[in-house]
Amino acid sequence: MKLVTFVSDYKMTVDTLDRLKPEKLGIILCQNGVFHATTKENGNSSSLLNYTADYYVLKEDLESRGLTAENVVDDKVKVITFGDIVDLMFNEYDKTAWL
Amino acid sequence: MKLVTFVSDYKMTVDTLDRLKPEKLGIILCQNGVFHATTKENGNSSSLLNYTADYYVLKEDLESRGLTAENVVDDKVKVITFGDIVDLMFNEYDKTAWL
Amino acid sequence: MATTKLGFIVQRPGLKSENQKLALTHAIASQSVEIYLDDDDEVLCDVAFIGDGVLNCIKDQKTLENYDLNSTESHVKMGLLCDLNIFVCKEDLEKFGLSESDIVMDANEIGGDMDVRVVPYDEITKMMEEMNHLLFF
Amino acid sequence: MATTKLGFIVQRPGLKSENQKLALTHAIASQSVEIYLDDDDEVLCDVAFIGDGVLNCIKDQKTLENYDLNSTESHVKMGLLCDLNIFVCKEDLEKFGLSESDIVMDANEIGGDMDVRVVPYDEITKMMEEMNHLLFF
Amino acid sequence: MGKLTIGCFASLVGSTNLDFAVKLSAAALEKGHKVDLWVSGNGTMISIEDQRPFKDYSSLQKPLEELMAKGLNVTACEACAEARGYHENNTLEGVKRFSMDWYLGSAFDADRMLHIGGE
Amino acid sequence: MGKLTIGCFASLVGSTNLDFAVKLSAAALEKGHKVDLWVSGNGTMISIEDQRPFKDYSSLQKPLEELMAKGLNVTACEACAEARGYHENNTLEGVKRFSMDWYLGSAFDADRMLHIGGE
Repeated sequence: MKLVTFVSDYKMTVDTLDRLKPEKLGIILCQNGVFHATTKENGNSSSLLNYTADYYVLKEDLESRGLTAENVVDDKVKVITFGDIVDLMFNEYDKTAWL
Repeated sequence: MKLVTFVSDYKMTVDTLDRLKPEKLGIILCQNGVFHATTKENGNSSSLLNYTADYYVLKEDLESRGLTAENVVDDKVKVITFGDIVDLMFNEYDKTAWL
Repeated sequence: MATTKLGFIVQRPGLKSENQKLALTHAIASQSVEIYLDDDDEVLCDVAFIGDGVLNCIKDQKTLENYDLNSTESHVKMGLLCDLNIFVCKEDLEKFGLSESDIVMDANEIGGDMDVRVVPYDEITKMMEEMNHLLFF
Repeated sequence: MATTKLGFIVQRPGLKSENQKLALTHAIASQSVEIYLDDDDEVLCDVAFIGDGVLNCIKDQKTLENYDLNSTESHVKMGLLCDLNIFVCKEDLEKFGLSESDIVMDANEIGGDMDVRVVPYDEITKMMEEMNHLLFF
Repeated sequence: MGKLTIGCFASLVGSTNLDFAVKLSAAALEKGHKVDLWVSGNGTMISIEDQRPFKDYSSLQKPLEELMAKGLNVTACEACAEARGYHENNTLEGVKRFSMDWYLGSAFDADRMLHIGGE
Repeated sequence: MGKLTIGCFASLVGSTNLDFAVKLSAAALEKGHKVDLWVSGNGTMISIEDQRPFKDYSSLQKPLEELMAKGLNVTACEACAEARGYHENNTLEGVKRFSMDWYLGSAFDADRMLHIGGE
């Protein structure tokens, strides 16, 4: 399956992402999940960026927290809008998971 | 200060307990926090039981999850009722923290 | 005749939020969905407990006695009575030192024929692959 | 004359829940609490951001533009305008690689005299000791 | 164009989960998709009329009304609503109330589904 | 005997946070303490009348009415309630509505306070 997952928390309470094995994995960082894209702790990027996946971060949720594309610490994370999410869901993936 | 803290989650999203340094610390495990008292992962007790503190677990919340005093893995955790919580708050501690 | 399959994945312990119980009540609602469908069309719901979610399955839950609330256990039994496939991840149960004797396994006393199926995570992955849509709780 | 001191400790990032913002609106309500008190009695509220809670203080929050919601930043400024003590944990800011230039530090543009105080965690501990009651968010 | 079914079980007015669901609905409608929005649990909060808009709380009544005018299909779980004291007579105009099977029925012919649970 | 002020900001009808607050109130009243219960945010859900009791959802209207008869003082945050469409005319009898300063006023002479936030 082609699965796009939504990560909306900074501190995760589930380890489901470690165990999902789709043929194609997308990770959309939204709400407080955007901090995974922007925030290092003691100099280290979030371990959430270590999966083999296509990464996206929601522009509106970055901005609402005082952050912008410039704060994104890893080039592989693409800044997207709600409209882009719709296109990703319909064109690139067949299932979704809000974790 | 004499601080009694309430832990109501199994997976914690804050590390505040590591940093509180009251002269007397109580930890009341309630709601899903009761699993810290009863549940080992890969044979290991919850690290939440490692603080220097007086430990309590709420009877009603154990029972609601199919657990009893017999499932409590460490003798230092005392099974208590809501009435006991009131007495602890008024007689043994002066401040509270719901984490 | 068309069938849509929905996979309900419960990954958190319950009661603190009502979501875990709503997973079961929504899955059970597949029994009455035909009013919205054409003849012979159907929606099938599988339920899987993984991670900390398996803690929802511990038996003898006294939720009614303590909180005047139906237990998650009673909903699992209702799901079995409605012939839902209910999976519990074997590795996660083992991680917690739990066995089949600790969890709700059947709904015999209310006339259910199905049993809870304790399966390796790989089988849950397979279930997820087969579903049309996934709902994580 | 009696004074009761309340310590508001914000330990989680905001917006997902409204609790972090409610911490500030409740602390600010100390400005009007006298209607419930005798003359000269008062309630003083200190606010501290610790752990992931310091992320609430990043400046230039465009919450109004994106969600039609007042930002937490605007509430911090309102707190300063009301002369609340607002502390941000220095070690936690440093852990996130943030400095005073990244966070809201004053409310000059709305006429506030107070500044946010970036302090070592020990000072926040001292504040907690001095309070009559603590409220964790 | 496809059909998207969104279920929002999340709880907090003032959280951005319901906002997220509403904004995603708007974006999908804009692109010509059909959108069903199911609200269950505390998500049913957006189903009642006469919510007073303050900038300190997510205020979704107005955007919801605008999106319903553009074809958004909003249904609230009837039991979840009743348990909270939300009744037929104070339901926002245009919002439907059905039992949980409605959500499954909507999923039946949905091309994509996003279930926002997660608490 | 002392005074206990409980604030419950937590969200979910169906969660046990509100249940916890109500049960702790009951236990404290039983022991002769005075208890103020402040509900803010989604906690204001318990302030509206005519909640239908189902065993699948926390149903706190009846226990709350019984405890108010025994002296429990329940106040809901007015702004939080209004934002959700809960108005004076459908407030449960006996529940008061004030602005947030009421909570601080209650804390002023409380011997103990338990603030249930945590989300």
